[in-house]
Amino acid sequence: MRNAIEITPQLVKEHGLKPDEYERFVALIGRTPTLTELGIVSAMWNEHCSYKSSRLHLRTLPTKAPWVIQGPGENAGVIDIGDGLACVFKMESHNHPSFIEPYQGATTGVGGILRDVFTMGARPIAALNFLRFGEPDHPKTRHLVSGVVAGIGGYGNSFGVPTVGGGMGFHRRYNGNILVNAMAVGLAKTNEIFYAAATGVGNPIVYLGSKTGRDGIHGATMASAEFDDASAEKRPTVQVGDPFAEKLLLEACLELMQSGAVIAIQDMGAAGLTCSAVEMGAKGDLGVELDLDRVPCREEGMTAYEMMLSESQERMLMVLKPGMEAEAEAIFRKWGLDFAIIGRTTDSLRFVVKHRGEVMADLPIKELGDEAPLYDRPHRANTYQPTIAPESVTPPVSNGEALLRLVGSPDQCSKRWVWEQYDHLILGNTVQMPGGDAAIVRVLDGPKGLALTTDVTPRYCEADPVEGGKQAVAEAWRNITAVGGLPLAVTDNLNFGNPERPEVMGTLIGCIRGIGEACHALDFPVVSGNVSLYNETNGQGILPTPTIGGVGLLDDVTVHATLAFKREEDAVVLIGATRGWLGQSIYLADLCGREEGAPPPVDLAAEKRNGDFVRNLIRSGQVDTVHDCQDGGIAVALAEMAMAGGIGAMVTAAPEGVPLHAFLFGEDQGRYLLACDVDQAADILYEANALGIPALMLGLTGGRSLILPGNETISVAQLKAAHEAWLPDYMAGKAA
Amino acid sequence: MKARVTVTLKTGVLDPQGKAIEGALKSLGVEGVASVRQGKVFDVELDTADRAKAEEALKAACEKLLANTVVENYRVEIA
Amino acid sequence: MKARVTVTLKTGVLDPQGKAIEGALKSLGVEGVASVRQGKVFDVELDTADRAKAEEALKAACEKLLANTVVENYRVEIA
Amino acid sequence: MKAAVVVFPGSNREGDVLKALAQAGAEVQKIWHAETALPSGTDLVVLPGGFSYGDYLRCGAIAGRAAVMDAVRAHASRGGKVLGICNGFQILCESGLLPGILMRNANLKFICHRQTLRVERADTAFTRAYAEGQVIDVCVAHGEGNYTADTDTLARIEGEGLVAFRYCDAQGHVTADANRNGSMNSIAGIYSDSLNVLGMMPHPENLIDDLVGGTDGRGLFQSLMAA
Ligand SMILES: Nc1ncnc2c1ncn2[C@@H]1O[C@H](COP(=O)(O)OP(=O)(O)O)[C@@H](O)[C@H]1O
Ligand SMILES: [Mg+2]
Repeated sequence: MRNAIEITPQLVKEHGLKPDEYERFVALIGRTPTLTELGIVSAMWNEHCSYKSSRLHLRTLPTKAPWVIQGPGENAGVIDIGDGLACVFKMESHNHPSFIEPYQGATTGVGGILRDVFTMGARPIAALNFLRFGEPDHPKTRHLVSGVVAGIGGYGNSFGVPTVGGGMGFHRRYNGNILVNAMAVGLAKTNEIFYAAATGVGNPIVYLGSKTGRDGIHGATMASAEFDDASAEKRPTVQVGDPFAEKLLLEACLELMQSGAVIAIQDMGAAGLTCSAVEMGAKGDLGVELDLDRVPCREEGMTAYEMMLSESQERMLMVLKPGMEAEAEAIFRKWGLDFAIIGRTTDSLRFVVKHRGEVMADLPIKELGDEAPLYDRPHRANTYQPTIAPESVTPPVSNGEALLRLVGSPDQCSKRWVWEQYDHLILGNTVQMPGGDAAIVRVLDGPKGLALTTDVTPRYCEADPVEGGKQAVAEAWRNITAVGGLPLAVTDNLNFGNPERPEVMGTLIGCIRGIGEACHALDFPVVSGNVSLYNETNGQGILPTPTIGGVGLLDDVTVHATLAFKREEDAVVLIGATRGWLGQSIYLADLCGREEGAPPPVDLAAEKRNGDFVRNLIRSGQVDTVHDCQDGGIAVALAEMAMAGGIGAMVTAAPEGVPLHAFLFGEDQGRYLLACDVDQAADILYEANALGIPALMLGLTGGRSLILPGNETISVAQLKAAHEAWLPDYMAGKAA
Repeated sequence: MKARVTVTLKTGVLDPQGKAIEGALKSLGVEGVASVRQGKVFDVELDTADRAKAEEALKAACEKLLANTVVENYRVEIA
Repeated sequence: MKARVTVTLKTGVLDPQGKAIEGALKSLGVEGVASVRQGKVFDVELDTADRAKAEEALKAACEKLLANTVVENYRVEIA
Repeated sequence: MKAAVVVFPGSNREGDVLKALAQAGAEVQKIWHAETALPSGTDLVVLPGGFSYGDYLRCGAIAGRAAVMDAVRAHASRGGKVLGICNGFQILCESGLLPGILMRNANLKFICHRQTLRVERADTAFTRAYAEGQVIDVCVAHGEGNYTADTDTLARIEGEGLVAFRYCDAQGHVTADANRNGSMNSIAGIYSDSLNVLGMMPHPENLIDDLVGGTDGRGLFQSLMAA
């Protein structure tokens, strides 16, 4: 092999490899690598593909349950939902690209996760997203919000999948690193799921989809590099999404899978051809030989290095049954997509790349993955914050005023401006659209339904990683429960700063521990996920943000709950214990300007007990109106139920021993608000009592106002005005 | 004063629209078209007579809004 | 052979994009822009050396596809 | 009734309209854009919603010139019924089967929301199951639904009563607020001169189910069955 270019330490550095990592590679292959080989290993061994900082800790997550068909390790997780159907889902981040070019960064993020799902043989039926931006008055924020939201819609709407849920928030710690986490959910037959592992020696390896250009070269490396002010220079790596091509790719792939020609399939995501080809070979204990002269290229004179690292979108790699090439090609031509046989599987366990008759790379295929660096990075448990006594927090002049400010604040305000740009109704199965606790999507023609949600409370994770990790899982579980769903499994997207800093690593480990404990206790295994590290600019890291995407099942989708008050004179019942926990609450942060104290602890046993109780009430048809209490506590939850239903409520109960503002705005976990007729409520209180579940009758629905204890009256119309106004006004340029 | 701003994709950046148009022209039997890349034009009326001011305004418009300089180039012509 | 096709809205046809851009430029503090109208450009590569053929092909392309002649005008320039 | 739903590359609401047609009792069939003939005995041709050819160049422009459109034109000129929904409406305008064009929404954003429409006339093959002036609930999901036509065309459409639906508020008042995409005269759908071709931006096919928003959309498909 020729070394056209000398491999200097500088070049190694530019590839994001640490000197010892490079030494490890040289030792592994016993010679100096070619430039192409250096490119390949830099892609395989970077954080994004190798999980070198997180792998060790991810192993501790519970990933098994009788209904789990495929856990972490494939393109997406797969769970059994009965009737021979499987739900296939995963969440993935596109944070760094979206900061550099918000529209294209978001589109390609959505495109990538949709591909992960249909690569497994599933037809996408829903998409969700979880977004975090810098402070509203940061000069970049508006531009980033409008670009990211337009991009998510632009891709999903054209592809034809309903975007049914997500989350969005603002915080100064995201000023230099926004978060764009996209989740896709698909349906497949349990006996028709496709995997990445190649089988059979000498089988054709086929390239499908769009042509290869110089897009995103070093994208994978960029996604693992900390920003500095020169990052703007990384711009030429921006990839452009083509939802039209993806839609054709979806239809062509599913048609081809039906034909029985597909042995293995892998989408070309981060570090495109390199990662996909190596994964297919390594997982199947086979070698792979590629002839790059056959790769469909969009641009003249592309080098082997460029082809191997290109992140052009809407591309797939498949291993086909020999003899079925012609049939497969016909299907792809019909959909107007490229199809080329670019290599074959071998028994050599080597990854061989040829270009213009020359061998450009010849590497041991399994070691590229298995021998990737694995770090147990030094970590420091962060210093825990003291518990804040409710009495020590000054009450507002007026609870009504405080509530009005909270429902109209950037984080609590209505996100209608966002989800109206997403087609959330296509496919005609959206039973609960954005704005509920969890989205509900009917499965085919029913009777089943899926409950979907994405959650995490970064300020909790910052204050106490373990409790914060637990809370993220508990909140997802609670949101699914609140609509009547049985939580089945999660995908997680761990967004953190620079893992080479012990306090960041400590936070990551703490969150993973909390997630693991909660998933274990709630029987809510992790089946897929993604890690995004180095979300840090000039030494300032983001808030730790382990986003949890939860999936639950409704056996009869017609039996579910929504949060809107539906009738006057309904009793409003609170389930769960209230200590008036104000530490790290929205009240303390937004109204007192104090991001302080320990976050509310999560009692997983109580979570489960309270949630199972509420779910049974919904499933047995006793209640149809449920909302969980989270940011802003009981008060904000009540306001949301009133605004959604256009019906007010009068809250008379105010328990002994808890200051009123702490009772109203405290963020104690494991709580739900229910509304049902008064006789029903009596039974529910009785049942709860018998089971030792804290339950309290708060008051009655009715009228056009929310009346808080102490006769503070605030009209639903006023709440709604404040709630709906902030985001459109902000995006229209009004000062934050 | 009148001006025209032309915004085109940087070379190498994927142009899905251009690709779709090429395909459509072929199937419509239009011969001889090898490739198409799509861009935007903006015909701008300026309410200043001062050329320098105008150029400055247009440059600002391009940088701030009309062009996405991450993937696009722009050109300003003042009539 | 290279050519550029420019497609613009007929005068009188209202242009929501142009209007919105005018507004956006004002709010971005770009001074002196009275009006904006948005159009499209197509940079076309032709695989013929014959000018006449090229013009013919491009005219066909515009009439058949590139311009909606109900609301748009087009102009062809061959480099 | 035999309905043929045309599938273009990038169509994505064909499944939704097939469901609505089947629910109304129609005999449905999908046909690929490359076909040059319609299935024999086709009563209704449907151009479904979606992003045909990615909506690149202009919405519906490329699909409007697809092989199958000659057959659709012939069908229409024979008096056969044609229904274009959303992208289908855009295709009908681009192919010359209906006048005018659909421009970017006034706010330049894709908008997806529930919307009330006023049924302008109930004496056509598409609306006989509704009452004139009836307010129906449908869903809207488009980035380019801003109906635009030159003054003469607009005058003619209005004069000849070819407006099928207008955006209105819940009480049936045609207000500026209810006209979110900025369409001229709040036009949500129009008929061809002989009333056998209907193009509309909103999606009646997504309101056929009590569990998912309601059933106001059914009337359109039931009307076609009665035809
Ligand atoms: N935080 C995590 N928790 C569980 N599984 C994870 C996590 N991060 C990554 N994984 C799993 O590791 C595998 C590789 O992840 P990723 O590189 O994001 O997939 P892809 O290459 O399809 O984008 C996937 O199966 C993913 O589900
Ligand atoms: Mg993948």
